[in-house]
Amino acid sequence: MTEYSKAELDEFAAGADAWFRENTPADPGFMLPLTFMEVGTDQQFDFLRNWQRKVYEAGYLGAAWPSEYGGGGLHDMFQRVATSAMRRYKGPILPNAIGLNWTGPLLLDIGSEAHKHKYIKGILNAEDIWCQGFSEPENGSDLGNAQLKAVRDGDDYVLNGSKIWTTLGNYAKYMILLARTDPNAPNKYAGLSFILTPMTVPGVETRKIRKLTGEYGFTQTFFTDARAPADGLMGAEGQGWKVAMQTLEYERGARKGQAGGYISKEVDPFAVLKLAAEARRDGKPVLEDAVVRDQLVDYIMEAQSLALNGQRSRIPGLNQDRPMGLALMNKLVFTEFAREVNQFAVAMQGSKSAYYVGDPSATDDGFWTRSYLNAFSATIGGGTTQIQHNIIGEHVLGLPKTR
Amino acid sequence: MTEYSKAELDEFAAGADAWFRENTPADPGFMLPLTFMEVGTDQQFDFLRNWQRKVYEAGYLGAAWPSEYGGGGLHDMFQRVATSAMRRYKGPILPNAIGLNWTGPLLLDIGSEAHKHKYIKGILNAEDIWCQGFSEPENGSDLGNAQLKAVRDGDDYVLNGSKIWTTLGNYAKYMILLARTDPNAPNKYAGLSFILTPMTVPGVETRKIRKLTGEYGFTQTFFTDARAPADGLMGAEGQGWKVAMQTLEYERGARKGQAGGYISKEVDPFAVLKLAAEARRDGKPVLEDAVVRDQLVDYIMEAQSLALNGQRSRIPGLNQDRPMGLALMNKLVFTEFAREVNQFAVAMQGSKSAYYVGDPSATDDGFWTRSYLNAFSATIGGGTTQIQHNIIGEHVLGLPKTR
Amino acid sequence: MQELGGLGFSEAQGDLLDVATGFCRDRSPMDKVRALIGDDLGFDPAIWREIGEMGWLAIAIPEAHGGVGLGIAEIVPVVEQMGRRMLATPFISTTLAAQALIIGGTEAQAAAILPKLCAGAAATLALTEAAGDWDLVQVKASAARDGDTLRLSGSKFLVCDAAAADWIIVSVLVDGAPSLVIVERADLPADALRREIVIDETKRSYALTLDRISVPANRLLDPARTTATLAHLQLVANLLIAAEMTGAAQSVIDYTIDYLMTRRQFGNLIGAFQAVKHPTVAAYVGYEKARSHLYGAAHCFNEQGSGEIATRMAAVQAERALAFAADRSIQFHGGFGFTYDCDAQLYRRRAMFSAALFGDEGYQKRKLADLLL
Amino acid sequence: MQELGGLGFSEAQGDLLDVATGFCRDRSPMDKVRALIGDDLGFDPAIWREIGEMGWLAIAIPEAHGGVGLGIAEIVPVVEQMGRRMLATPFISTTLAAQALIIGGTEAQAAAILPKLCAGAAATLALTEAAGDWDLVQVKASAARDGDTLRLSGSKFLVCDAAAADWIIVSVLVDGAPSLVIVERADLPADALRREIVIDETKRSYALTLDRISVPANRLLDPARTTATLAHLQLVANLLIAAEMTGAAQSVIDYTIDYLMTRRQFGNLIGAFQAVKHPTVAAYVGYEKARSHLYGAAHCFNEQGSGEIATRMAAVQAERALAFAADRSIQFHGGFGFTYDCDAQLYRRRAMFSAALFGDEGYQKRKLADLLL
Repeated sequence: MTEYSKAELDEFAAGADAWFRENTPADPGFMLPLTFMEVGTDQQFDFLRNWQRKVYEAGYLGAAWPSEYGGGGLHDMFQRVATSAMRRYKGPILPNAIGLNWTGPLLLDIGSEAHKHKYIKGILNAEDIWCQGFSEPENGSDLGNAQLKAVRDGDDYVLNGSKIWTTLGNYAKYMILLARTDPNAPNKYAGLSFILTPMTVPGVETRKIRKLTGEYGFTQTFFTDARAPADGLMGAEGQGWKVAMQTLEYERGARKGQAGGYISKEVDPFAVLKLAAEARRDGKPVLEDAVVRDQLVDYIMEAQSLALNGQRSRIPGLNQDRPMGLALMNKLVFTEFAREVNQFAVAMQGSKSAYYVGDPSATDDGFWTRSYLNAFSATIGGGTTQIQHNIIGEHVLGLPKTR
Repeated sequence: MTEYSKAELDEFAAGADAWFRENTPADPGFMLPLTFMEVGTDQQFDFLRNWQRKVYEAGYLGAAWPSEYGGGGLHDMFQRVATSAMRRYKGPILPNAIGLNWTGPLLLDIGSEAHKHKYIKGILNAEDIWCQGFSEPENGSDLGNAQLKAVRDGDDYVLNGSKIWTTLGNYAKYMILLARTDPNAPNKYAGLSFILTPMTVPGVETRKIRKLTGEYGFTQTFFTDARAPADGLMGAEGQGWKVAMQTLEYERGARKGQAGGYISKEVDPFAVLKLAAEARRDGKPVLEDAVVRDQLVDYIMEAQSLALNGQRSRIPGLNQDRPMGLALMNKLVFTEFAREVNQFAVAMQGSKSAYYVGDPSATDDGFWTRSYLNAFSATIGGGTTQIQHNIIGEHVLGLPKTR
Repeated sequence: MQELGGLGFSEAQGDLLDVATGFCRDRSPMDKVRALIGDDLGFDPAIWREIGEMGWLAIAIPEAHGGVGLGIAEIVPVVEQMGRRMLATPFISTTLAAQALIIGGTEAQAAAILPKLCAGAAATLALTEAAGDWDLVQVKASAARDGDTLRLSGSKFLVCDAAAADWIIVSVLVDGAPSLVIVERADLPADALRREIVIDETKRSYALTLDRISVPANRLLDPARTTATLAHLQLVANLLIAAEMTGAAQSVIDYTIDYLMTRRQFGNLIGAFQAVKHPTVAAYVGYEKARSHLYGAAHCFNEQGSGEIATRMAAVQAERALAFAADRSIQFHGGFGFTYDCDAQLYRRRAMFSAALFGDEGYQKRKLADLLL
Repeated sequence: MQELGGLGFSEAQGDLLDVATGFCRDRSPMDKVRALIGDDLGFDPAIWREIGEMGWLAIAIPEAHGGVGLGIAEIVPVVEQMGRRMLATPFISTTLAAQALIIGGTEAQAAAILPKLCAGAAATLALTEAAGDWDLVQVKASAARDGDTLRLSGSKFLVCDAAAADWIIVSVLVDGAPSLVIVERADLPADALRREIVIDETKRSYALTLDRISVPANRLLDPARTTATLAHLQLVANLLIAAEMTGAAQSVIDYTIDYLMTRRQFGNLIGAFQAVKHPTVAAYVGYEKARSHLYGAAHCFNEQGSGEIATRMAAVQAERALAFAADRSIQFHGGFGFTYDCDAQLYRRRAMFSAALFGDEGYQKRKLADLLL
């Protein structure tokens, strides 16, 4: 990373603060997604895509990525202060999550020159939306068992099979695909390859999947003799599992190099206070109920745990015994917290918790109930909470693998 | 079971009520065990043994066991009302637990005439204390892997090895022993036999084990060329696992036929009320704290769940879908409840929870803290809480075995 | 120390449980439940007619008014099985309206309406207001006397099955005091009812605008018994909703187990993994506790003190059991659990809706604390 | 919305953490911890001397009084490592007594005693009374003025390390107002101290009878600052006890993992079973949260408002983490866990004792509710 002076950083920080103060959009009048997994309508998508482009063009996204590919070429600290400013003014999320947080870092770490020139800028300006093709209908948690076939034919791979739970699948231009190139490999992992795959070629079809919220979200993607250029191969043939695992490390924050900004909102338990103050039981505000207050303290503490864990994870002197611990537990703690606090928020609404999105009597137009239901996308996707426990138990505590 | 008239039963019930009202002993001035696993001193043991004999001689123990072996020969309802009366007056526990609740029923179901004549009466009058020899130092949860050797020699089995966590081991006259008679059996289960073993013969030594409470409780039992008569074999050689599993079903209440009375006190959350009323925070009784009240409601509800589960388990019409469910979950629910409510009771004591048994400042002479620590004997012994979940999941819900 | 009730099971309960178990299973397979989600009325009138013909609506109505003269206890197994199969009907609403008339109605009102309810007519209650308070005496809607006429004003919410009901019993302030008044379907202006969008899509509830509704003064239930009636209704409602949730808890657990026995990951049925198996056991244990509390509450429902305690405990445990079992069912179904097609969401939504109507776990526990401590 | 503090880590904290980590590990292996259980004094005077020589007692004492002039934040890593290895010393007691003198003492008292504490003398506080209330201004013990003499009466409890202390700072009512007074070892009648039987056998605490103790009036700390001093002491005590519990939580988790990696059942290391693995992960996550709160609280300890909030959160999370980790450690050690020889019980007992001294989780959370909501 390039060197910098405190003065430069301070000036940059001041600029970022001013920019986000002025440019963070007001409430657009329709519900904005809390996470990139909740983008359900074109209206939401277009709004967020424009927002990401604006942030990038202002120089506050990818600030620490190499300038020759479209980044800002600055020290990582610059991006960090920009992200803080974005958070300070509660800006909307950035939609191109898979591009910014895992495809981008992966390409910069192990991609070819050609890859970097071709893809990085489109990731940053949201021109090229990326999606991830790991899970299959029969293999959700068991990624290593992926069966989608990729057969080499000239300069292409011919793809047949299906991927599921594809976030932004209906908007994506590219997919990072885990495919089986060798059905006869000595073990299931050795038969896998990792391919950068265009979504806009013949033979690729996406079908929207209806979520438990009643809305449409991610898709199932069907490949029928679809052709992906072989130069999209990451790592060698048969190294797909290794590349996929590296990708998941970016996703879990166990590897750095993300473009910056954020792809999901932090849960704010103080917002639940408002509900508790409004709802009434036996004529009194629920907030006066000592039991409710006690639970609110738990949630505020948990939010603070996440914030402090994040700050401590950047202090090597306080991470000597199990250096990866804080990074690897973040997904588990954050996603379960989101589920619980939204569930609690629903309960705060008294009889109004009977209502759902669209009813004039619904509190915050059903925001909390929908958020609770949506929260499962994160406790299930990206490695279920149960898988996260295995990962921490095995990779951090060194406990034996569960057979 | 013999027939009876309501009048007979009512008269018997009245007699039992009167007897327990008159004969239930007052506080002896030393702490009485809450469960048979907590008998730690000769003073406690002698007191409880006398109590059991008295109850038996009055006709309120083993009332439904066959009269030819020493039982009362009455319908099961008679024992049930006797036990209710014992509970009503909060009588001490009966110490010969393994005899009354599992060895006795086992002998009556599959024992020989000789076995019944030899053992049943001594079980009831507490003359012959029984202990259980299943667990071994290297095989706690994994009973099927028991390694203690039993080699047939003439009319005896010669025993070598060791058993551990033997409750009442230092008072027992007999042990129900799970031993390996065939080291070369096709599988680990087929090599096991179940033997009624005298504890008072040469080559049997017991060593007291110090509990986490600091007191001495159960023992480890060492067998060195000890001889057990071969006529003590239950079932055929190699059927030990089957017999042991049947024994555990009596222990878990999944099979009936117990002598009656009770071997552990019910947890009474209302007793915790007293603590909460006494302890003070910021000058106010803790009982006025809404959070504490909310927790107390949970514990009272849980105690009521246990009581109602017990009553419902005797109503076939309310147990049609999973008939064994209530019986098999009782141990799990009861033992975890005991641990939790005692832990909560400790927390109710404010700064006095720093004290332990023997300190003049200790609340109830440290009863609650000791009870919390002792509670682990039941969440660990007799199949740990984790094993209980497997049992319910596999035997009641039909879920696949965990490998 | 507060005396707690025991558990019993009457022969009538047993018979009704047997019949209801089969009937609800046969009439309400899940594909039918899902089909009715799109139906505006929300239930199948033919099945509702059958229920009337079987006399289930008459169970707890006095013989004097054409009923069977049994108690709430005998209704519990019926509602439990309806909840188990998510069989949608105005049964609970109608039963509550009948109870309002039995406890709080005049002889004339009871004689006029109860026989029709026995015969299969539907009715409901309108007690909830905008503040969303579960304390039923917190009433703002009112009825002004105008000679022999009562002119109603204000609004009611979460009026279940109102579109199917011939009678709606509404709580209003009359001369400043909470009162109950009978509104007939014919009294409703065209736009008085607005269907609400609720989290449980298998349920139907409506907002009711009282303005421009006038009824004769003899529609008032006995003013002297309003408070007692409202207290009674809250307990009956909580007991029946607990029954419905307990039945649903059993189903969602069975539904989850089916999946755990068919879905494979890492070469094993996922039910073999303790991380899935043990919480499923916990859900099952919670359900069995709920069922014990339910039938305990049914048994001692009419006893002073212990009846209310048992009922509130049953409501607490039923909500816990269903909410937890359904929440874990979504999780353990993995990606499929996150889809609308997975039934787990139906049960989770049911738990949220049920808890909202007459008091959730937290509310019941606060009441219990005052009753027990 | 209430502002919450952040987390920082000073160079001095880092250096002290490194040194303390090695020192406590070397000086306090578990066999030594167990050996000291049988020792009446309860700690090794030689190690206490070393600690004095290393200047740890001087860390937070002003340079004017012979100290290093750092803050409470720099003491935290030291106490954390002491707790991790269960290294028994009067370090916390002495630190608290020093804080009492720094915040509430007269210049003369500070000048007389603080340099000796820097040099390795021990002192302690006597604040707890029979009622067991954590509100330190609830004082019943008293001191009556008799000319230039104060005649003390009443009793104090849970006076930690009193037998080793040269000074005991006692809270008493003087003229009806809570005050702090310094009692010297020489002031104590022979039988003034009674060793208490406490759940944590590695700790030493005493009941102190104040009757027949008289001290000169100049032993009173500045009366104007009593309330502020007691408030400060409660926070410092909670922070240091949180540090001790957090360190202990780390150890008991490591201790459990060792067992899960060696014990086999059903042909597997028991650590491979999710029923054991996942709760162990939960314990570990709880510990890491506790450590984040601990160093967060250390960082902003002196800030108005956020300092108290962070300290109480650290105390809550540390108790939770240690109590849960130790409780599960007993359970997962199976039969061995139920024996006195298994170290799990030492940690569980530590959690109970630590929570009892200056306020348990429930107490802290009630304070937090008022601070946050």
